[in-house]
Amino acid sequence: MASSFFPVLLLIGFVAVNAVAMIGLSHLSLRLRPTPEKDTAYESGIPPLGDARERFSVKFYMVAMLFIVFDIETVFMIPWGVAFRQLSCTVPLVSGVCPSGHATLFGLGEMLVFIAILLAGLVYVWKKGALQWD
Amino acid sequence: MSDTRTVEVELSTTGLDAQGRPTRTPLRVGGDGAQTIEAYPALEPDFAGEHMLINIGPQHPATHGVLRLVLELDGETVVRCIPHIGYLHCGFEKIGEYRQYNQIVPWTDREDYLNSIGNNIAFALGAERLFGIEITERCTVLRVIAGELSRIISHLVWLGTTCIDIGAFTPFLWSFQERERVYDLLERWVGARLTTSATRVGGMAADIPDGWTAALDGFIKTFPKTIDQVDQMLTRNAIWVGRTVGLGVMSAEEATNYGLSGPMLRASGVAYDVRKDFPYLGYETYDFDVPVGTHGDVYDRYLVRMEELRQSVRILEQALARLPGGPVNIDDARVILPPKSKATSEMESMIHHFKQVMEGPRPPIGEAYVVVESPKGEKGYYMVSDGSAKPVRWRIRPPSFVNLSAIPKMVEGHLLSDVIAINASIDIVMGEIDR
Amino acid sequence: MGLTQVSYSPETQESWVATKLDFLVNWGRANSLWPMPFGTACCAIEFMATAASRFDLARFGMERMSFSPRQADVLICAGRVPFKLAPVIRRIWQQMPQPKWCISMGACASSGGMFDNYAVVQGIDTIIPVDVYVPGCPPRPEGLLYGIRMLQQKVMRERMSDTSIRNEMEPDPSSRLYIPPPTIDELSEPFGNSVNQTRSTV
Amino acid sequence: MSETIPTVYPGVAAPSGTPVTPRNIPHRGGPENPTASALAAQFKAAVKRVDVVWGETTVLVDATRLKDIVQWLHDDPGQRYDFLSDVTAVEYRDTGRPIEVVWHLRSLPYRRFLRLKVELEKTAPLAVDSVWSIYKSADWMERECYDMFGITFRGHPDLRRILMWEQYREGYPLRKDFPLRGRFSRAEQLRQALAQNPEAKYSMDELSIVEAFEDLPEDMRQRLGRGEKTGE
Repeated sequence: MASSFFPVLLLIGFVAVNAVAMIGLSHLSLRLRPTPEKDTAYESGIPPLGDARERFSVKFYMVAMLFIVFDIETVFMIPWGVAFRQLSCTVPLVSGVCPSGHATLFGLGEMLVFIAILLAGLVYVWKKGALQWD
Repeated sequence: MSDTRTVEVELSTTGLDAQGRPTRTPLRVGGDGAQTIEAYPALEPDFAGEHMLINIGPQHPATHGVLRLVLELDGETVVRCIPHIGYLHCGFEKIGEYRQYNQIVPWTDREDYLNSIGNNIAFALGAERLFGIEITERCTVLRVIAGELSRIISHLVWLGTTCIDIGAFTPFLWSFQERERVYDLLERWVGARLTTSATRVGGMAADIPDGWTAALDGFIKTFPKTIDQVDQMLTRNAIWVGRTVGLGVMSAEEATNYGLSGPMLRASGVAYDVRKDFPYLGYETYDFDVPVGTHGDVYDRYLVRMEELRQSVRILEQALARLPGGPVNIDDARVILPPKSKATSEMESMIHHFKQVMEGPRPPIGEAYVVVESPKGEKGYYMVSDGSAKPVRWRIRPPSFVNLSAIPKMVEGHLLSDVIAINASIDIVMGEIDR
Repeated sequence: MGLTQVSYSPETQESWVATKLDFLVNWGRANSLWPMPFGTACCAIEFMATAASRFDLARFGMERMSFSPRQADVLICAGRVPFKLAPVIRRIWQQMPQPKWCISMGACASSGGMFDNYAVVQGIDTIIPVDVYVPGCPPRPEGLLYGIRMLQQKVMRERMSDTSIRNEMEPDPSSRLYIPPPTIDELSEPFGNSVNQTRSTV
Repeated sequence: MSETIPTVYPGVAAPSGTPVTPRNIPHRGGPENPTASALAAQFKAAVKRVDVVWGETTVLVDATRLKDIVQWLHDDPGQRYDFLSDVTAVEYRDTGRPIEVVWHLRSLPYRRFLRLKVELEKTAPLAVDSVWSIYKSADWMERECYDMFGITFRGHPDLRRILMWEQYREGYPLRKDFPLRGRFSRAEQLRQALAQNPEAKYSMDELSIVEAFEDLPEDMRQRLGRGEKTGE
């Protein structure tokens, strides 16, 4: 069981090294030549006016929150999908396949409950008018 | 009940800042002076965000040239649009007063560089009206052919760039491939792809080479297939319809009052086409119809322009069928260069040749304003002459300049991404707008 | 090290490793120049025709048009530049990170062309340093491709050790111009037939 | 404003018969546009001269009555000139002759074209009534006429330069006394173009939108305080 973690560690190591190398190398070989105009924001060739840190209306924030909620929902579906066969099989799998006669719908039912809960959340949000854009 | 109320308040500051605007100071009740303050609207929670000012500036992929739109945005909807133009103002009209008539022809190419040969024809018609001369039959039909070819390539650039703005890249390659075939035709006729300078006062720069009509016939046969492909791809495309229907609507009265012309006016329901209402070059003898939209939104403008492409092909077929023989230039030596063979052999032609080249033709005193249906709208040159070889005033009536002046009205209230679609639908050319 | 002369002469006494490294870097840069099409007028249409499928610009690695100066390598000024646009093109040039080059496409960008009047800058080299001038009005797509090839050869000959070519130019604070005014006047002098075409009556 | 006119279909009210390409038009004295006689009847003294040059009817009118004439032409059911094609000005080479301001009007239903002219003496300040309240298309055209000739249009909502930048010092380019290459040397023109202060890129109401007074440097705020116009 422990040996199966080696590829994951390898992957994490490679990603870390890659990230550090890219930023580090470009930082080493780069030679900054700042000028006043180069540091100002690019706005199609015209000096910008007013700053971009304005107060946005709240509807943008609400949509972002709703997106995160329903995005995580799909993230949870992935491990469920991987283990779906084991879940819906009362006896341990035989070479990856559930022996006939033992398959139940437990896995599916479990996920439907999960989705139903989030669906209730969606209906609530819908009726509350958070999705109402203008 | 008026919403102002009197509250005894002791203010630490004068309440107005240097610019004379109320400063938001904390209200502390009590003290002597009674001060009247309007009830701040901010008493209930204020969710509206502040407005943001962004520049869709001179250097921007979607402004089709160096137009600058300053947009006041509330979130994503455009509250106000302030266009700034003049970034490509090159003093065309001033130079026109320092050039002879045949020297102005190259200027007309560079002004609306998508419809260059169409502008040459508009200028030639205006100048011939000013000189009071009639052109030959063959030259009339050749100019009709050139005008319609110019309308096709101008609409193709509009099609390509609008599709890129709204997200479809392939029609750009298709339309530019068709443009290259028209470029080949123009290059064989006039020698230049884009800046054609094809007309002279009283005729054309050159007659069409032999085999040119066959090449044009080939183009006429195969071009409708491309239009059908683009039509099949876009007209009932959910994204395209979703992005263009109901945008920048202009009703018929508004469109006429704002002076829109061409596909912009016809998309709003006004069937004004210069070729039908103030005909020139014998357009009344050609059988073609004028597409008219109903809602005046971006989708209708798209449909009107696509239909105009097909009508232009129809006119080209009829013009090609009736192309008469005979000379292209009139033989009035006062105005146009005599043919080279005569100029080198006869003394009198040589004198005319010399006089034309050195001094240029001289119109009688007067003024003329001939209007042509350019792909952008009603294009005309208003020329005033005081008898000398250089015009007193060479005024260009720019259709996109007037069409663009309606953009604040069309854009306000829409989203930021719609601004790009509406701006593309006006089919602006900055060279013509800023002159 | 004798690097004071122009860095493009290949026979500088550099070590084998340096020249090979230069070759590698220049080869990478030359064949993936990201153009910033500063298209103003007719040359922009010819530039679009060059980028379209017949005269494919992608064959030279310049397919990726970057409309923001932050990712651009080459500023291709396609079209005439009026005085009202001069501060815009200068600001965009300054906002491009080094290494950067400039192609002045067309007669109007290179020398003001036929617009010898009150409104047009007589050549963008009075505003920004230009590497390659492409003549023509508008230049044929082949002409522009030849200009791009010339720029690529210029990039191939550069030496990384000579950093003078990568320094940012500072406009002189009193007149905000890069080039002293007498030089600008001399550069913008009318020439040829343009001299006697300033009479309004004849 | 006039009452809203129903959808305009060209030629609906025009005399029958499709229009044809005009051929061999006389230099002067061609067929006159019936509007000219109607104008003469309606505004007797205001219409100074009517002539037909190359087939186009040109009516020279008195500057003071111009606005009512254009309003009448726009509203009168018999005329219905609902399309303003162009507003421009013409300055002749002999300095004595006055500057002419020209309106090109078009009646879509009656398929008619009319050119109105007004003469402005160069000695008096060049000003004429704006027709923006009647035709919205006149907005930019009048701004361009002001930018190029210096003719102020009374009643125009926002008369600023439209083609040149706001602080353009050299004057009005299309005037005959303006040299072709401009008054200053090339280096001076370039220096002035590059030396514009940042706020010159924004009009006054854009600055007020963003309440950008605070982050403008001190010297710019004095310039704005002194009423120097900004914006292009």
